[in-house]
Amino acid sequence: MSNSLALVIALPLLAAFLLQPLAQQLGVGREQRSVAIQLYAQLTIAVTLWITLMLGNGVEQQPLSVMMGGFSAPMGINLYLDRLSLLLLVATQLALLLLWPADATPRIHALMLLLSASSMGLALSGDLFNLYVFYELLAVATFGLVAANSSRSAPLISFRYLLISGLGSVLALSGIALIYSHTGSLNLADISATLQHGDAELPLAAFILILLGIGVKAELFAVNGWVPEVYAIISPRLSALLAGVVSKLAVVVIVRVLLMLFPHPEAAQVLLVLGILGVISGELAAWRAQDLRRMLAYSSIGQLGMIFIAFSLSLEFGMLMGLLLSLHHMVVKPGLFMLTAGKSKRWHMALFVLFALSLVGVPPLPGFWVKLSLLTGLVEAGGALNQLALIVFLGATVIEASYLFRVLQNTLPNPPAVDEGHLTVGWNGLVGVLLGGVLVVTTLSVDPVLEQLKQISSQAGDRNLLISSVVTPSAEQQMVVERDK
Amino acid sequence: MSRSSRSMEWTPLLFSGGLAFFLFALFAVIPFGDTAMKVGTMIHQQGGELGAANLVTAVVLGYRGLDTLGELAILFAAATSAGLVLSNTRQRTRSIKNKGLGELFESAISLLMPLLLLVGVYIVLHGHLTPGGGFQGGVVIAVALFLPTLARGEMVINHHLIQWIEGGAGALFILIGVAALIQGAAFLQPLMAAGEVGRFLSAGTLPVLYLLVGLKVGAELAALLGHLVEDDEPGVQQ
Amino acid sequence: MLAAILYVGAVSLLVIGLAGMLLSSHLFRMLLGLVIAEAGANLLLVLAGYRWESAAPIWESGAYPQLMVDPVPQAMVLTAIVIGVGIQALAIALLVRIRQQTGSLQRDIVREQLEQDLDLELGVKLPSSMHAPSGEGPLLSGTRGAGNEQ
Amino acid sequence: MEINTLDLLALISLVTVATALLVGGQGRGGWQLSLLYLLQLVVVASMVMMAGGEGIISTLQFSTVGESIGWRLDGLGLYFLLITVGTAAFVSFYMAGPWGEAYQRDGGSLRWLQVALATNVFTMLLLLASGDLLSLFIGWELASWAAFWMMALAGGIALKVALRYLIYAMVGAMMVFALIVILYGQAGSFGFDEIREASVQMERGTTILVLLLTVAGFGIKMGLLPFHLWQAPAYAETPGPGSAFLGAISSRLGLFAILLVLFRVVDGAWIELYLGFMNPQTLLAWIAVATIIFPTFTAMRQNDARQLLAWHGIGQGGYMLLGIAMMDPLGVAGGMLHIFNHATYQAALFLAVTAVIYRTQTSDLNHLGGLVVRMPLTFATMLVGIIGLAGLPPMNGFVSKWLVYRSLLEQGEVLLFVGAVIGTLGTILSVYKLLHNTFLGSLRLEHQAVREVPITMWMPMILLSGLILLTGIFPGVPLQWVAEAAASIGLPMPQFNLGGVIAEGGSLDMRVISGVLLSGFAIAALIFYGAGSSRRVNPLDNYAGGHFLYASNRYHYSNNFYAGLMHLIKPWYRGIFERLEQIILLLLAVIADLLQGLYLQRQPGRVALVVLVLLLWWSTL
Repeated sequence: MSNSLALVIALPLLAAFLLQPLAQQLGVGREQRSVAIQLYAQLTIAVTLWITLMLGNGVEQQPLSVMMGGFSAPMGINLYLDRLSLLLLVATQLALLLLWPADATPRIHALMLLLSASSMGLALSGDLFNLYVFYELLAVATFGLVAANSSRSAPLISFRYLLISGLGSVLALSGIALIYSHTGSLNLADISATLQHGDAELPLAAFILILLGIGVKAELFAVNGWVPEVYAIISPRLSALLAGVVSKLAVVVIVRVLLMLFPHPEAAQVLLVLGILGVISGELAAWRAQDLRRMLAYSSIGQLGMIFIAFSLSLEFGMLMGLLLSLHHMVVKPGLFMLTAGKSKRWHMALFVLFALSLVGVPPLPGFWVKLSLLTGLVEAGGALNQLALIVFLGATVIEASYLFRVLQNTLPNPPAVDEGHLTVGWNGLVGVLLGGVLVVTTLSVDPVLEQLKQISSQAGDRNLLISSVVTPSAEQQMVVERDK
Repeated sequence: MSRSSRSMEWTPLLFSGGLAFFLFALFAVIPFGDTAMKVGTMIHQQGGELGAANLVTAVVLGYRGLDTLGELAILFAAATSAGLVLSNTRQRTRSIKNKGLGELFESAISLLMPLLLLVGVYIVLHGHLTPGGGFQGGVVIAVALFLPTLARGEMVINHHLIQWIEGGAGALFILIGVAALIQGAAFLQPLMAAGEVGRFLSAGTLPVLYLLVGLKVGAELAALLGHLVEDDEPGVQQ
Repeated sequence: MLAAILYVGAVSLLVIGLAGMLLSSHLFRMLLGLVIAEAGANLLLVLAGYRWESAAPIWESGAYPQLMVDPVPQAMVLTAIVIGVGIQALAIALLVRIRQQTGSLQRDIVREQLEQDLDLELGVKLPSSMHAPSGEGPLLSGTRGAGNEQ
Repeated sequence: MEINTLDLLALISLVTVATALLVGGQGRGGWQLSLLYLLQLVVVASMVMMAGGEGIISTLQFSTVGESIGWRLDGLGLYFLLITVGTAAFVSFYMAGPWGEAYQRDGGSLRWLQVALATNVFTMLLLLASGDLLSLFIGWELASWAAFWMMALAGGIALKVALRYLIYAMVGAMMVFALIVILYGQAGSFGFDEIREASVQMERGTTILVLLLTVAGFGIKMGLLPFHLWQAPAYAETPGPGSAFLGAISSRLGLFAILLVLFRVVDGAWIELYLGFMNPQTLLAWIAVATIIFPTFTAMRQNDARQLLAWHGIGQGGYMLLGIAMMDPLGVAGGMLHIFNHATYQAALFLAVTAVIYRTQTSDLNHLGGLVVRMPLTFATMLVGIIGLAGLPPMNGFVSKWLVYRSLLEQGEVLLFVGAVIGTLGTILSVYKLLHNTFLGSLRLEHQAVREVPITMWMPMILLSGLILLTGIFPGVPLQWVAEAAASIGLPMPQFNLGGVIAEGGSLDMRVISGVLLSGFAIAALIFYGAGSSRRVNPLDNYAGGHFLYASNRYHYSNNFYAGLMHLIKPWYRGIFERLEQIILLLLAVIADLLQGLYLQRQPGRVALVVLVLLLWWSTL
């Protein structure tokens, strides 16, 4: 039963492999074929959603660790489903269902399916190298989706993205080599158990390498040069997906790696410094941006910087705050991106203002409660770094308000380069309204949501729980015995 | 490029030097040739659990089968993306303009091609026994398929067929994994008896998987090369 | 000694590739830099699995060798290489397309083209410089027109 | 559940918002709104009658993210609330009639203006009735954004200046945010009493920080120097009567919050703190004087009636703070009373200017004149208003300013006194410019057909004028409310009666002063009319320097008023604050462009490499 978790990754891959041959067999007219393929792809995602929900029932008490190929923990690859990955998985699947591109060629549908599979793999995988593989799959699928854009500059932008990403994977690979040499293992839980004691220098350097590698997708400072260009040309839906969901997956991977492998204060400091740099550079660049798309792109860099800052705080508190900020951003940013499509209408503006207000943190919207908890927590924690983080947060909020509301001056911009047809503009708006609805509902139920998230983050921040639920004690002992022989 | 931007080039050089220094300093700490081989030792101890004479194959297809699946997906994604990029606004001139490499090469290649195919298939099929396997063999197969295109300057690549091969091989790989699932085992768990290590017919489903990998890699690479050749028309500019 | 040579080689490959990537002004050479750097990283990965005086991890004469190198990094490198190949092929496809469009692969030329294209597509008024952006900061200008005379 | 008057008030306020949404757009139909405001006023008045003690605690209490949020209205909030609701009643009545119809004809949306007004009132209620720091901040943010909405409604230039306001307001709000989390860190709670208890042991540094954040954060909204630049343009561009509302009360919220935090939330020990060069009290007083002088003289330079008034609004805020900063009975009474007085005459003046714009389509002081013969009621309102603003008897502005001066002299603060007097001088000069250029002199040809405004517009103006005069003669009534407010934050109050204040050094009885003054006027009028030597002539029937004047060359020089004085001031006034703002923004823009440059690199990997090497270096240290 629990083994079928693998299907969450395998099914989209299967669907992607079979999509093109099947599309060729479909003899019907072009339009009907397109609809049929989209239905096929979305149905696949819906099935994975169903499987996820079915398996997610029991993880509240005990996280689920599923071994691929039936091998025991450090030897094989494991998928790890706790409340955090369940949340991410469901969010990803819902986002995919909502933001699936319409009226696309079979190839784009196939790439989207690959993107889905890799996103789910990133959310689930409990193996360092396996994470790298899914990460690369995500990257390649994204290159294709970016390059497929009809914009004239699409291939070059995709190529530049590929170079940065390639640089990142070289670094990540070296980091993995370091870790493997040091521990002889790739399983996150196993490495975690090994690294708990011992010196910090080598793991810290490996963390820096892996951080900059995976940080490319997470829009981490110094490896996020691709962000403004890419978001400038891709369709609002894809922007929403990449900025809203995929970047958060990468963040969570980083945090997992950070928490589980490198529980050193220095590692958190690296995250903090890069986060602060990201906030400052992203927000100020957004302030000076000349068009809405790139403004939102830069602003997304800034907000991810804030998320990094939040995660870098003390384990329990930082986990919760980072999670809160991430989820908030996950709702608001796609909403904003969706509104960049189509001609601006009065209700577009109203919705834009709603999202912007929440992002700035105006009570009683959820953004306010997030900021309030974060800031009170920072003050309670004390310390120079936390005070710096507090100042950065407050300053960034002012700049955010400045550029977000500047948009009202010019009203919303011209239609984007990709014209998604008459029907789908309505759909984009609908998604915007839906996200706005989520925001309003959350406003009305702040407390229960917060309670849930507290439990999720406390489970996700528990290293011992991870180790005990992945590496069974018996296997560990058995191994020690055998090694002694 | 202006003079001033030239003069800025020392920064990357300087920092590359720094990076080299730090990386070397880091790796110098690691005891070379005596690293902590934890998982490797465990696999060694498990011995012929999977029945593959080549333990690397056991790792690639067994212990780390999901990686291999992901890697097939990456190749697939790359081929799909490349097709997307190159077919995007291409003028529909599928014929290739170059005149071929001449009689000598054509004859040589028509001799070479079956041999190459044979070698490729051999490498793929003996992946569980000897160094080599699906990837390596797949590349050889792709080259074999691609050489005539280069030599004769005409299309022999049937994209329709290749799509079926790449899609079908990948799908079968997953389906074998799912078959294990249906039997109540884990996803991608090797099926069938391991058999006697070292025999051609051993290691359960691993050779089958490797065959599929070989087919898929061969098809993907052939498709990629095909796309590139078809589109290599310098004259086409907007 | 051998360790030093091997590590120096691998690290050098990696860094030479990166430096080449950053220094060259031709897109194809930038890609080549990436390829070289990847080779370096792969080499580092393989070296992580090397054991002194060991054999290949292959069944020979009825048993696996007593001392054998780590098969896991080898499998990982296999995967990494194939991933690299896929990415490189895609990159070349992109380069072909870029060349078709702009007629050049010189970094600075295509970059300028890119900036112009983007500004055009996103409706940024073209002769605008960074010092007089169209989306001017609300604080930076316009307040004088409101009769706030000095 | 029992509903008390505070809940009732909130409910009516919400109903007003909803009603504005429904019927706000219909010109005359909007009178229902005025009724609702009147109803609110009645409730507030009844609360004022029964005020005292702990205040009224709302039955509505939340508990979110582990913190409880509650509302409580005491004397201080009630005083401000009375002014808010009263002004809103006048303003909405003014808007609902022909003015609203004209506004809609010009493409404005009366409905949204009414909704914005009602929302402003509601959010201010939330702020004024805040029962803890959390509800204070929530109310503060909401009120700030509601004000932004009202300012930005007109679009165009109004939106531009509103965005400028927004940035200032956000800077302020973030300082306030920092303030409340710091206080929370001290007490572990947002409750006023808990924080007051904890603040007794606050360290010196923390106390200074809290003071700084309070004065700067809330002071931005109040337009304290040097954060005043946003206010005048923003208020001046707010559509029509909206500017009257904002000008009368919105920026006073800053003062409310400063009072609340410094005297109610934080322990009073900060008064004795020595900052190295002066104590906080003196510093506040000097900031207040600077806030009086600079904006007042800027007001004098304005050629737009609304800008002129709006700049004065900033300057008058200085008097309020100055009085309160003295912290003696007379000063507190004067400063607090000035809030009410200022609201009345500022609203009257803005309404009068709006009336002029309604008829002439302009508020440019260089293109008006002689309207007194066409719009006598508006003229009367403005006359009463400027007398109040200038602080001359018998209008209410005199009382409050007298109290402040009196307090300054008693405390021996001669320099502050001189500063305040300079400010008053500038006020008198500039309000005369306003009156003269609008109503006196010869009527312009294009304004020959102008008529008095309709009754829905002049009635609120005349009522306000009456209020200004009445509270000028009988300041005891508002002083009663001030006393309640001062008592609720523990500030001292002098003895007072209906006619004024009873103080040791000399009492003030406005009944006597007004009596003397009015009898003087009566005697002058008797002489004027009784002598019967006056003759009515056409304003054009005139000559100068031997030349007869025609309609084309006017004997009314309004252009470039006070040119000589301006020439004198000019070397002293170079717009340093404007420059400062520009410099800061330019610096920020340069930094921003540099940082954006990181993302626009031809080879983006460079940044990554540099950061990587630096991090590796740091990690191996």
